Amino acid sequence: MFDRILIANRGEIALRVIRTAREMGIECVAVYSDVDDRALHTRMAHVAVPLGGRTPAESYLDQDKIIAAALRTGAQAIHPGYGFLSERAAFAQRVKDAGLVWIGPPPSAIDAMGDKIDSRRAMVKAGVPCVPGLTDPVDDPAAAAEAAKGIGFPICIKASAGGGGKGIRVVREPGDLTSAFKAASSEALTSFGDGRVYLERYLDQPRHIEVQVLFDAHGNGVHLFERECSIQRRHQKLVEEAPSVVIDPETRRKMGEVALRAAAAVGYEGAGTVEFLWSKGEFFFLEMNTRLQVEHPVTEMITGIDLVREQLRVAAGEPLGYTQEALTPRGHAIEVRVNAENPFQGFLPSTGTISNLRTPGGPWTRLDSAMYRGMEVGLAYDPMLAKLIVWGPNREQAIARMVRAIQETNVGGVHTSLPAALQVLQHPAFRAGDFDTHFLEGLTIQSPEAYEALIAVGAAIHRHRLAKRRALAPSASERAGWTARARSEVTGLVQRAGTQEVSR
Amino acid sequence: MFDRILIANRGEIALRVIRTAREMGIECVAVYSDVDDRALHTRMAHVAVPLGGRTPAESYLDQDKIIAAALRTGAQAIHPGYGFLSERAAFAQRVKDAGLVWIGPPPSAIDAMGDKIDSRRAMVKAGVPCVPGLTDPVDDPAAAAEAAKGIGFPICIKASAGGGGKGIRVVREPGDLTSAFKAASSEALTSFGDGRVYLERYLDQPRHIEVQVLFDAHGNGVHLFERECSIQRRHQKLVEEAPSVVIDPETRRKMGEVALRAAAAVGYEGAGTVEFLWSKGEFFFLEMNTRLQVEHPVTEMITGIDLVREQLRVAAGEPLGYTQEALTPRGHAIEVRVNAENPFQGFLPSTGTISNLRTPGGPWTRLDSAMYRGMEVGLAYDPMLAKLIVWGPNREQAIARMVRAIQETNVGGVHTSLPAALQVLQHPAFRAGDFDTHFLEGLTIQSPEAYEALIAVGAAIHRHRLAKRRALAPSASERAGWTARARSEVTGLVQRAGTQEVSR
Amino acid sequence: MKTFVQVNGRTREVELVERLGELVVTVDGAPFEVSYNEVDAYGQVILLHKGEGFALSIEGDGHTTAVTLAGHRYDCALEDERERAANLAARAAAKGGGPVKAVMPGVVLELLVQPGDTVSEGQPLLILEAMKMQNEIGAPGPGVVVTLHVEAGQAVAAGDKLLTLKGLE
Amino acid sequence: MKTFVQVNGRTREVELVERLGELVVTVDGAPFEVSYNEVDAYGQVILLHKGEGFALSIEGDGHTTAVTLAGHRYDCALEDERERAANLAARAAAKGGGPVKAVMPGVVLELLVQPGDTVSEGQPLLILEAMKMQNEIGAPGPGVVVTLHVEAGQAVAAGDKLLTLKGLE
Repeated sequence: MFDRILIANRGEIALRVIRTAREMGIECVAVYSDVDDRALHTRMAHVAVPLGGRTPAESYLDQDKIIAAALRTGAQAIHPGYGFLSERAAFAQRVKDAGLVWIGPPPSAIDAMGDKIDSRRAMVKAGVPCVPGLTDPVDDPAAAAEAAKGIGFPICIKASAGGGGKGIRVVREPGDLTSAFKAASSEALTSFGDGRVYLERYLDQPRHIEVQVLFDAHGNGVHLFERECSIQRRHQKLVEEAPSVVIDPETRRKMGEVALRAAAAVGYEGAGTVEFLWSKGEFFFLEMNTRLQVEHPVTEMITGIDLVREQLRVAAGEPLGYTQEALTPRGHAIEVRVNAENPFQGFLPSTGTISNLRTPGGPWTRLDSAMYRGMEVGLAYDPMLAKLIVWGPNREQAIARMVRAIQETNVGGVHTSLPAALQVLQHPAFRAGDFDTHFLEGLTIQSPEAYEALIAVGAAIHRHRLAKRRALAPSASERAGWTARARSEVTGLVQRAGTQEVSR
Repeated sequence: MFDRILIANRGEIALRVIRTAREMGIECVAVYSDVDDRALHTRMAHVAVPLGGRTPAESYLDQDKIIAAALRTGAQAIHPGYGFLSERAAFAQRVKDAGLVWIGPPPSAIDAMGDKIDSRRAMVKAGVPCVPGLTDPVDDPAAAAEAAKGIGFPICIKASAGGGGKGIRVVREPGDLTSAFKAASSEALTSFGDGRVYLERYLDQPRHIEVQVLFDAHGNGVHLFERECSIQRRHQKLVEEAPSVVIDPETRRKMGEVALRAAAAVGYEGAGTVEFLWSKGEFFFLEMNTRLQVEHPVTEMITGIDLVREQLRVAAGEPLGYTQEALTPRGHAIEVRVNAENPFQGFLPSTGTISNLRTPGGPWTRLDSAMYRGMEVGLAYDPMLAKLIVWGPNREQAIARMVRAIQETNVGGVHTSLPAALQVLQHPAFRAGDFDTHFLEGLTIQSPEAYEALIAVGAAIHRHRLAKRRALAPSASERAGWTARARSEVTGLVQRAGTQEVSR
Repeated sequence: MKTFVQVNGRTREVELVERLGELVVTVDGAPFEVSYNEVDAYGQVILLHKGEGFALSIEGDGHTTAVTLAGHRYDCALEDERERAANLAARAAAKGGGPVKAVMPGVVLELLVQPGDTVSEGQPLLILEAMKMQNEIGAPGPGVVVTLHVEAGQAVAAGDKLLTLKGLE
Repeated sequence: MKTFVQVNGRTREVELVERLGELVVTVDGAPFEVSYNEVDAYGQVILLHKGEGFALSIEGDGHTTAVTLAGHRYDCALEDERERAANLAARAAAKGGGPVKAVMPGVVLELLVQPGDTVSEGQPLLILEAMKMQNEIGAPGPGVVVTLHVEAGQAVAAGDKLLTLKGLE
């Protein structure tokens, strides 16, 4: 096993890896940008190496700096976490060329799954069910219109080089095809420097269901059952759970087998996730994420398996040591993402300083968090601050426990996605298991009206106290500032445009 | 099921009950003393009723106030937690007489197990193995000396009316019997108003192993396997785990059956714990705790069963709904108690204000805590602030995880028992499973010398910074205060005298 | 003292009168039984109302205040009588127009309107990129574009003026 | 500036010299490579030493300071040169005697010695009850009991004088 590894990431996932590494007696090297010089991952690591810079490009995406840091600190392996460099085959190769161990799949596997079209071809060849459509890019609107006939509406236009949501356009009317084609193509060009797009059937009431797989370097592979991540907004997942309510044991077995076949087809090693779209009893291959997933904890909670430990073990060449038969899911787990965004204002990013922090606790309540009191939440990085995970013997109790845990939590200083999650968890349709990937977008997030009067009174008395502390009513300057603000401020309605960041 | 219950307790156990109740949709009434008017349990409850007073007697032990609060707030049942009124048969009876449900065993069962001698008689009758000795009190040193011959040394003198540690004297030499008898007897008199004592064999290398049982009101009972709590100091447990390393499946089955027999013999209902002393392969009945145990979470972690939920269910008359066969332990769980005491100074109580709080997180790490930033830790109540619980697939991984979790934790402002727990967890003998109830008392708690220089430098620079902030070296007054203090202060060596509080 | 508190778009008139050190509270004229207890100096408060306790976390400057209760966060806008008068006048004057400001820091990707354009409520005015997401900024109400204060590619801070609308007569 | 820091009963001489804003540190005369970075205003500090980072929590008034590192808590007693001189003189004068003080609040249950008694190190002087536990307070060193400052049943606060010992000649 390794003595020391470098973690090429930040935030909660860096902490996640550090925790398991510490438990295994492995020393950790953290890297950090200037923005993160006080971050928890720099404090919990044995060694913290400054990368400098304030942007991802200057820091967590700078391959030279990271490999140099690993070599200088005597790290034997690099764990990429998720996002950043985790799915860059070229980086994985450079790590290996530098004589270090890449804690992830072979570069070739990352490559094979990286390109939408190639991966789809490979999957079709491997007998993995894929969404009806073309794998070849269509050159122009006319060709698209022609192709559309064969596929049938609604149709989905996707960027060949794109990941997750970026560059996706859904077309329900033939009339909208041309404009959508142009938009998608130009967006693909700007986003990926590759304007190619392709068409496929758009599935109605689709559910996002993914299967966790785990392969060692000796040809052994197991799947750790499915996760459902249908509660998402513009391909950003908010609530994830395992198992899925719509998957029966037989389908679970089948999906698992398909997932293993998909991964085996690209010579996979390590932990990975095969994503499927499930619609009315059918499931189709969507893509494979060739790294650890944000929502991996729900799988850990129902299987009792520490996925990071398994990653480190197989990367070090150890055999899995168990077979599919040894694995049985137990109970139900749910994860909620705590993002710094304002669900009452179209999930706009929320920035500020975490002034107060009340974390949840008690039975089967897990918090994977990068938050600390005094932390400044800016716009430099992904808005995810933490993940709240609960386990229960069944879905109903897990939901009740998550509601309780969210109600205990208070993140002062910024808006978070928690109220949105709370509203989802309390929604009858969600509780009935009757939802799809559009569920969240159809929801208007609103705090319960019942307590408004109470809240108003609390706020008024709070203001009264503040004023008394200042020995008098708000000062003239403040008043001026405030009225001036009110006089001029006409906050624009805000809607997210059609582009999204890579789904995780 | 109940709509609303009152929790006649404080601290982490009040929170523990509130959490499960919330998850079950049951409203909670908290009660609190003047000391606790900001405590978390008052904030998480639906209703918080002030009892007034600053001592237990004036608040959490005041039966009239508590029953009145329950009736006034429309609570249908009372959960006593542990300690305080939880094992007062008379109070349980009063609760029932007031038309409320007592969330605990029948008063008769509490009574039957409350008196050392009576309970022992009952157990012997039920065929439960007990420690060799007399159940009848001995009147004077002479009689004791006579009786001792039949039992053999080492001998243990215990107060008939005492619980756990209080009033216990161990005699290894016949010569010491007389003085020990007098001491124990007089102490019993002052502590319980009952000077009767009895003799029994003192077991060498004893291990404290207890079995969790659960009975409904319909005659169904199951055991939830054992917990080992041998890491204790003067009968105060510090580290608890499940399962025990010394119990093989066959012994586990036997102990479970014996525990069920013991509980059935007193017509038990609800959750309870049968404590055994294990010595060299034999186990003997010690006592039964007729309420929820502090260390119940380790059982929850290996069984997946929420014991508080089960308490509420059976109290509401629901049948258990499962049999012994349905229960299988999974993995290994460890609990560490976070007490406000100074392990470097004989575990003396430590008081202060919790100035800074860093709580642990991550996979399979559970914190049941009553702590909050700004909390004042005084001497009014039990020193336990929180419990840290971890789960792992095996003991080795659970230990590593607990070490990691403790290292993440920082409770600023007071000393805690965590360094002692850390030292235990890192001790080769503990890791090898080779320990008994004397293990902790034989340990000298000391922070690792390796970091002393680093610590000294940190402290010196910190002082330097403080001085610079004050724009100059420590002010004359401070200096005077300090030197005066140093001049006069000769802190006495401190050792706990032979008396202890009731073991939990 | 009267305070107008806007929560979820609804405004309530909260009156606080201090009698013998006790706060007497009415909401929209109706008496509101409440006791307010500060837990700490960080905005942790216990409100007692009709025999129940509510643990609130309150942050803010007294004008824009966020209150968190049981996992929900409520943004409140508070005005006293003088402020309310001033603000009402101001809003009337703007006739639904006035500057449109950036609600978050970001970079202006594209301007979708020109000075002189008449826009309807919700019509996209420009695209602001922030947190790697593209956000359409829509018109708060019908109006005419008077001035553009930014150009494509320009970085803006939260609160910066993006453009100014004139309300329709 | 020299500081004498006592940790786990061992005293180290830490010298801090500020050169061009940089702290140059020596411990017992040997150079000690370290960089001290404050994370927040609550005593969270990162010490860099020999390429490794150590997250410390430091509390205290600069004289009595508690430092927590990886779950262990270290009580430190700090003195500068003047304080050390004064304190050494004081201790010498007391010849191991001086007042014995309560290290915690509690109630004196029983006095086990009388004025004039000669006591050996560790010999129980009195029993103090606190946190429902009875604690034997032992003699810090050999000496003669000069005065009793408390009587049985009396409540004492932490730091109160219990009795005074005179060191043996």
